[in-house]
Amino acid sequence: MSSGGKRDGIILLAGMAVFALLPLFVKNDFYLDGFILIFVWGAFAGAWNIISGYGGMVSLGHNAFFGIGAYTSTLLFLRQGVSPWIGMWAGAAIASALGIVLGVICFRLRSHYFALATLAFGQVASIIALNWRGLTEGAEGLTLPIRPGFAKMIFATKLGYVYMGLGLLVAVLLITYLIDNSKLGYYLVAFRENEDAARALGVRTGRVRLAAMAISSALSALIGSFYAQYLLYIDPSSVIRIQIAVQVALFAIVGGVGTVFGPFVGALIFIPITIFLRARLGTALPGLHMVIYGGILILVLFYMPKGIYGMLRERFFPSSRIFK
Amino acid sequence: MSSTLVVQLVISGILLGGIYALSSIGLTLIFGVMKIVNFAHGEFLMLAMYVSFWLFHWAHLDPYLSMLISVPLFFIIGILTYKVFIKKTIGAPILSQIFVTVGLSIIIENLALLFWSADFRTVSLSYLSRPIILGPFSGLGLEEIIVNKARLIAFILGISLSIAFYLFMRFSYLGKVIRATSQDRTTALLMGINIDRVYTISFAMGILLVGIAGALMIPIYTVHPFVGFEFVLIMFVVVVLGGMGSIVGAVVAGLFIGVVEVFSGFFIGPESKQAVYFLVFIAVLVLKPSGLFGEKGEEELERIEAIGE
Amino acid sequence: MLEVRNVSKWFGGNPVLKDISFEIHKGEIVGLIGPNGAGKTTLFNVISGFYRPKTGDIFFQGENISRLTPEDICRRGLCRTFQITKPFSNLTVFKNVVIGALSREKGIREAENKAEEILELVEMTPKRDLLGRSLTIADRKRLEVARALATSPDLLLLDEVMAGLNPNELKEMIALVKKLSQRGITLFVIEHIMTVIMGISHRIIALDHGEQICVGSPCDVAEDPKVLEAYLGEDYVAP
Amino acid sequence: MSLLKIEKLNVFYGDVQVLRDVSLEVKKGEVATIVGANAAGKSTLLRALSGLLKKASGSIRFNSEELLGLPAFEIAAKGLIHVPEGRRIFPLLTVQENLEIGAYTRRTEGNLKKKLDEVYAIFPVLAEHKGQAAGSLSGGEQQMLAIARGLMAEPTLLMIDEPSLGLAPLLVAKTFQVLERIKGEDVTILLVEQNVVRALEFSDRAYALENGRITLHGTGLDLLKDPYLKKAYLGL
Amino acid sequence: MGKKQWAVIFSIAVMAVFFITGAGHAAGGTWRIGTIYPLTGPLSKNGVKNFDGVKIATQMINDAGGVLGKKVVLVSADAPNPQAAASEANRLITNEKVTCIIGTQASSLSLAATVVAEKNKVFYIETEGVSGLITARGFKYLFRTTFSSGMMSAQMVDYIAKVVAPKMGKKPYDLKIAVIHEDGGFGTAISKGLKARAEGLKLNIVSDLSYSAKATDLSGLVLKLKQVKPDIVLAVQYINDAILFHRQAKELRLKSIIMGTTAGQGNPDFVKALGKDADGVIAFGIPSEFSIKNLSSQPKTDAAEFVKRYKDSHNGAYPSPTSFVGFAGAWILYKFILPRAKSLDPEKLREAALSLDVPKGQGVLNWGIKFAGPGAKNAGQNLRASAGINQWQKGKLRLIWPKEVATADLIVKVK
Repeated sequence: MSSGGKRDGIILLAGMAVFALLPLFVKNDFYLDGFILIFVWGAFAGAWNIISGYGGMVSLGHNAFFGIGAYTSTLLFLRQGVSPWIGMWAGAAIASALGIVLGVICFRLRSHYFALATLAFGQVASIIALNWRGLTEGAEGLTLPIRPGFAKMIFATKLGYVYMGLGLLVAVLLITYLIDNSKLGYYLVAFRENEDAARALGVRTGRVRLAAMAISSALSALIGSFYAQYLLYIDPSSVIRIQIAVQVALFAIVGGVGTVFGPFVGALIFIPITIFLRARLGTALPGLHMVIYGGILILVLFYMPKGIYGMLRERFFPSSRIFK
Repeated sequence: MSSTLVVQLVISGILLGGIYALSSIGLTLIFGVMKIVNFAHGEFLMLAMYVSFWLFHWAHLDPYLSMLISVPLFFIIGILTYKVFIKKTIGAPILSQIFVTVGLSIIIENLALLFWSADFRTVSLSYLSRPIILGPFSGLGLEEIIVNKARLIAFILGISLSIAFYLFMRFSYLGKVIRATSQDRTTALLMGINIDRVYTISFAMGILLVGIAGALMIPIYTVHPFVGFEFVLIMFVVVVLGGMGSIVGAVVAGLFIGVVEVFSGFFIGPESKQAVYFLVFIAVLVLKPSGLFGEKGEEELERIEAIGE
Repeated sequence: MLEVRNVSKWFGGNPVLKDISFEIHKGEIVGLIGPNGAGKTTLFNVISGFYRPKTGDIFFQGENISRLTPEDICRRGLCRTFQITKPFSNLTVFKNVVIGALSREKGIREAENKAEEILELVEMTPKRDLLGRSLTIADRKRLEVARALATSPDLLLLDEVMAGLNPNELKEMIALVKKLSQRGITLFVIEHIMTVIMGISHRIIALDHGEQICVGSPCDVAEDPKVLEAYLGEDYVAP
Repeated sequence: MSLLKIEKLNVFYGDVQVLRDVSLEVKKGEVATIVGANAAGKSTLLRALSGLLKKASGSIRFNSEELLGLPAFEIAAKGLIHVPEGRRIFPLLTVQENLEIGAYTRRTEGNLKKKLDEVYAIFPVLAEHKGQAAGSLSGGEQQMLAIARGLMAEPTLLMIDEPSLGLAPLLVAKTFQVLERIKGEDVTILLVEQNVVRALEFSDRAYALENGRITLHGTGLDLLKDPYLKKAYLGL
Repeated sequence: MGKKQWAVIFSIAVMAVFFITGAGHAAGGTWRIGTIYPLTGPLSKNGVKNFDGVKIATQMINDAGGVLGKKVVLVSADAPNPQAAASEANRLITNEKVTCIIGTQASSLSLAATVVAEKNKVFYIETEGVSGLITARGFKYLFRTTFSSGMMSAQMVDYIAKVVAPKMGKKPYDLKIAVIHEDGGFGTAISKGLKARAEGLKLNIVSDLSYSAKATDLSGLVLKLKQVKPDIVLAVQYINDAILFHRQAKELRLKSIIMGTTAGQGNPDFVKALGKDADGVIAFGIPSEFSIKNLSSQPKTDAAEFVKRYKDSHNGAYPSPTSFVGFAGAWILYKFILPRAKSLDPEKLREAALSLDVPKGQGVLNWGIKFAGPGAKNAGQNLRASAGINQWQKGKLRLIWPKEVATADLIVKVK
């Protein structure tokens, strides 16, 4: 362990304690809602980061996986009475199967082409969700009854959602951390950095990215399921629209792609800004908050290509085993 | 099913395809020369439609004449956009390239919302309101065929513009310089070509082309801040199918997608026509990454360069 | 150990390898020489699976590998380095080597131990935390070798690992190559610097314009008129 | 007086130093050659001279004018033309279009035609294929095209990187014939070549580059006779 | 880390602090009422107009001295998508301490925002979202002032059977009726109601097609319709696609009577785009301008005042139907519910709302007010809101039904 190991461990524990305990003292539902959104989007951005950051394959179709998760668990619950705790795994399974299919078809494509293909994939998913009315009710959407119950993953208070969201976030961070320290992670990065060299060293390129895609899409679906339980109402525009794919990438980029904590930091910084910008400017000058939002994105891309977390890490924790 | 109907479907499809081709040439030029996918291209189209709309609204300027103003205006907008935003992304990692233009599209879209509200605005020209009726051609067993004037004008001007542009790229010295730069920028630099200037001009021309498209489209479509998004995905499809960077390819692919869209709207159902062309799009990307109509694919060129290294 | 049988390879309409056949035996150091553009690197690419031969077959330890992918060939014990070095630029030297080791080792811990060992062997331990992109040419070459070594190869293809080194670095690299040979690794080496290649190889294969013009001991090859002509031009008269 | 005078040139690729304190000069009308093993830094030197590599220190004076720090296209406009290694023709442009692009810095209507005629006279094989896509030419023809394209710019100094690379002996001989023909007059040539004997016999001045440093210099024949060179590069 | 990087971080931090600390509360002595509308994003086209209606109603009530002597202050929020709707509802309730919210215009936003309100027991007025789902959930604090999709579609189909068919000289079940709709929440909900009612009346639906409102071409759809030659096309569309559809339908000579909704065909922009071709097109939904003249006295004055103020603030433009319902929703709150409840306590507001019993024509527009009670299938629905039927005649949108407030008669020209 590097010399700063102890210090880093303490910082991490302190950070975790803040996020675990702070919600207990926040009595304001609006702020708790902010926590939930940060956790959900942080986790989702982390899931996206596995294939797009570590794997270097920029996906603009993750809205499809998110939506599949939301729809699968909700439909299983509404139609078959299956608890979302089980339904979410069904969603994850479907999403990862689709992710693998998408990977098999599209991984041979390079950079822009892959991004465009996934964009089209996300669009097709959203068109299906709109038009397969027998299954999804189309644009009318599906409403979950507000009858709190642990088995239904519907909590009476926000705190339940906060901790469930935190749990998902921690799970994603942990999985990312483990990937970062595993064969898979090494291979993904090797592949991203130089494909020929990786192959010459025996990295089975196809499998590596497929595995990352499967994990990434399954996690996205799990988060989608949880999000549906939180919104209690889903329709294609709320869980599968293309802006979701753009937004999740945006959080990861602002935080720092290809790092364990970057995507979460991106959500942590950007969600409050979004919420407050919208609250302060949304009605007086409609559109201005989105202009600022787009401006921040471009500034970060120009001046901090490694993202905010990526840059801070290089400055303060260059060889930390914890802050990856 | 009558043959009249088939002919009518084909004509509608080709006219629609003309619009798609027209709006996509600028995008394919920008990609071909600097290998950047401009996700904000739809928003520039939206701006162009607004410019023609406001000129019509305030100065009663015919949209077709408003091109005289749009052309220089969008050329300048193109130059400024290149200098401020695009230049920094040349050679940057793929993520920055994509998301700088995504950020730009968010900004433009919402500036339009801020200044012009979400209202839908249209231009109606009385001389376009009656369609052209062809036929009936009793000899061919065809009844009347109906052709929309505004779409026909957009189609004719669009196709002529594409041809003119193609000839420009093929035969003018500047066109040759642009093509040379797109094939090998390092060597172009060694020939004394100022790459930055070529990029500036190419980007500005791409934006200028979409400026013209906006003027031709305002008599057909309503304009609102989100109209760009309705077109940009189709533009991507057209540009990829045409073989990214190929002008001829974009025109052929535009027509192809127009016909596919109208036919699938008729035979499969209007709700799924988008899904149809997205699936065609993915299939082509995977099976023939150089595009259906590309002469030589982008991917192939990259490989040539790699071997040359 | 390695047998190349009647291999040819074309690019577009041009042949770049024509009917190449040779064998490499266990424990040998075999040199591959020829002027620039003779097809040496192409031959390496064909053997290591990056290109498929147009005709002919390649056998490694009795198995036909001419249709296998590079990753599978590597896992069978045949690894190569690149002439234009391809470090994982944003990773440390150590991680670069760990990635190589992972193809044979079970877990990260084992691979890390292996990597430490290899770095010691190639004398790069002090540079373990430098990023791939910040290395000098000599270190990049060394890293190429280290990474390839980490895959525990039986046969190692070295593509110009000595080019661009200064005399001191050259000496170290030669020592390293000899050390590897002593450890039982069979070596197939592309090299431009004649003194070096002549000095270390047991046998030499010479290519020119995709054709195998000569195979033999270093002395035989150096005397061969075809080789002299290929290198020095047709009207060069041997002194 | 020197047409090109380089003093204490240091060049970096990223953090890596490739050239160290390189000093050399080329006089008007000469042929100068740089020899050296692969990766010794020969191509790097040419790339630095033509402004492709920005991380450099020292001095490059061409016609007494400092070039270091100028963008590549301005250097080309001053008449210092680089024919890159591996030919790097524009594969999808026709032969004639390639040549026209070559004249970029000197293009005027009349001039373009005149230069084309001149170049076609030197390279009749290019005139035969002028409407054909350059990518479809054979390797030797492509090399001719690359040199011809360089000549279109009316260079004061023509830098040619490995012109005989990958060419059959007959074509190598032909290439040198062409170089023989264009040298002198107004064109000074700086050659990087692996075909050491040929190149040195042909040069007025030669430098040996080893691991980023100049280790030998003199006339071409001096170098050819130098036992150190033979040992290092010919293994004899 | 360079100076530029620090500058970016610093400016983001400053902005964050500025916005987080900036949330303030207005002084007491006012009625603080939250609003949630989509003011940005693709839904904003109608959201802004709906909100305009609310804003003008607020102005009017304040200029008239407020409610019970206290002025109304709006605390407004922007909800471009369902996620934002839920989040903004949370903000209004917990940060701004609002106990009464007016919103949300689009059904999908309403479904997301009202869940939050209901959980927090906050009184919620829905002014335009028509989806049947909104009131089907048995929420206690949710009240929809406008008609539901079911009510509207039923009226639409009944009108065809009772009025249009005889006028065309046909028996209702001889008519060939086609339904087309955009595939968003609005189109899906209304078209579902239409089909259900038509089936109930044994009408002949010959075609049922949906498409994306973002479509750039509808010629395939028109030609498909042309093949089945319907007498009537029921088109549930937004303005953008309505214009496209009508232009292409006219060009390709679709000879059916087209009946749309006020969200599409009833929009003032519709006539701007189509000119004379708009004539004869029927738009169901919110009653248009001429209802005012025949309204009973108070609603008439109110509506006339509203129209005047709207025109003054919008360059003389006539309010679009969606602004009318925005106005109506806020007006019901200000004039009927709040004065009875005398407090913004949700329980009191709720009691007041449930106790209202205003006969038709006496409330606002030509509506009455009577909310369905708890336990009803559509709890919280204003049962006395009614859709109107308008028709473009000589460039004006005239009201042709309900009869008692109509300003013109239906004109059927069979082409």
